[in-house]
Amino acid sequence: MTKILYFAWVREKVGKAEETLALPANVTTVAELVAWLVARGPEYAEAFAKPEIVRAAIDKSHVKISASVRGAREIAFFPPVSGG
Amino acid sequence: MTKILYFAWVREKVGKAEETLALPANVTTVAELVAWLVARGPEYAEAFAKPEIVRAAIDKSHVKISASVRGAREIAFFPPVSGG
Amino acid sequence: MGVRVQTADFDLSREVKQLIGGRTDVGAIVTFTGTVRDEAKGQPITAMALEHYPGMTEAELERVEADARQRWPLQATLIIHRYGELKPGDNIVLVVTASAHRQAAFEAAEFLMDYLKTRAPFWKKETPAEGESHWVDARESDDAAAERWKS
Amino acid sequence: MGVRVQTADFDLSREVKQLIGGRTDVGAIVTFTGTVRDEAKGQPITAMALEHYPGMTEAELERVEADARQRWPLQATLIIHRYGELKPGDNIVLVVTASAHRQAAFEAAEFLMDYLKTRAPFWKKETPAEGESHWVDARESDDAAAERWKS
Repeated sequence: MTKILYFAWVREKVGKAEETLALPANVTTVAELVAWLVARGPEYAEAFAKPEIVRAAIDKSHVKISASVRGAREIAFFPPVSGG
Repeated sequence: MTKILYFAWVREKVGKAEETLALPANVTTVAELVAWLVARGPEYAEAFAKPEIVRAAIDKSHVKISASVRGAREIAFFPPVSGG
Repeated sequence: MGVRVQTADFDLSREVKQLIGGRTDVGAIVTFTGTVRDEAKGQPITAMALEHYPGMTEAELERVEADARQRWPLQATLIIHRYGELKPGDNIVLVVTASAHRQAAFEAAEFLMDYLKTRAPFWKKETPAEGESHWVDARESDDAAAERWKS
Repeated sequence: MGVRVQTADFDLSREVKQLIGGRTDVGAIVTFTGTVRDEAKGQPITAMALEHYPGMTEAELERVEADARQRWPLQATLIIHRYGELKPGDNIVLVVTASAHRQAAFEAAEFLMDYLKTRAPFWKKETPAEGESHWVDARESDDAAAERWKS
């Protein structure tokens, strides 16, 4: 089981802050995880409508969309950061 | 009459913080003023032994050694500044 | 050294004193305070909310701080970032750097700000005087500012 | 806006609050504090005295401040410089800059420090732990720092 977190407008569009999912074996990268989520429902499709502007982190470190999700305990999706 | 001020080690070598002098007519620049002061006594000669490292100000603005002293009310001599 | 993520405000003097009070080897202390402005893109703003990713925020700020301490001879550093509801004029972020010499302190403070703006997982939502609250887009100028340290 | 030359110490928070407290158009506040270090060129220092040229000091600091305000869009600036007898750890100088954006505030604070170091008529005399008090030579690196703004 993998914990998936959503922040800011990604959270608002998905409609939840987090969920725990069993990722299928053919989901090996962040990009594949996004595609799998998009197929789950229109709220995900809307959140990832422009996947190039959604950022990801695995276990609290920034990763690229090509990163492997193997062994990940926590995967987060969020817009480009705007703090400071 | 012109007020002459000395600061830091220039003051210590000259032995006074200020004096008011009547500058002779042939003293027209800061460089000529330095030469004239040096001729006044060994304490001035020591203070201006390395004239290239002494800085000058006329009426509270930095000036070059070639600056005119005509009309100056207050002329100051001091080492390169070291504040901040 | 230190990173704090909190809803509470901070006091500049108190933080600087706690960080380096009593030390006599420090020559230069730079602080940067970021505050909420009352307008954005020409529109009046009445409030701002900052969301963040607890745990990752602290980890990223600590990484940013460690990067700075590798690049410059720093005697002390501090990063405080607030989250939650804020009003115009409120403090958002504090960065403090201390070094024997001023250039290191200045450069490290700029670096910390540039990097935390592009790496720390915070998201701003602005409430304009008229119309609906909206999420603030990341600024391209912030990416450019962080890029300049990569040479 | 403001320039003060004084023997008294200053408090960072109080000065920043007096300068921009209540304003909501400021986004970035940079402070630089210079302090007396306990060593110089490897020798322990027990005290420092700062002499200055009353009247010219204020005039030069005001000129430096006016230069900065012409170069950057600053909402507020403050320079406080102490003189007289100081001990290691004591504050010497405070520069505060406020702007809508952080880069202007950072650059202006660096500029103010670089310029006041080469133009403001202050002279430091250090008292080492052993040996006689001596005047501190101007640093060539300070001249170089000021030169970089002339492009």
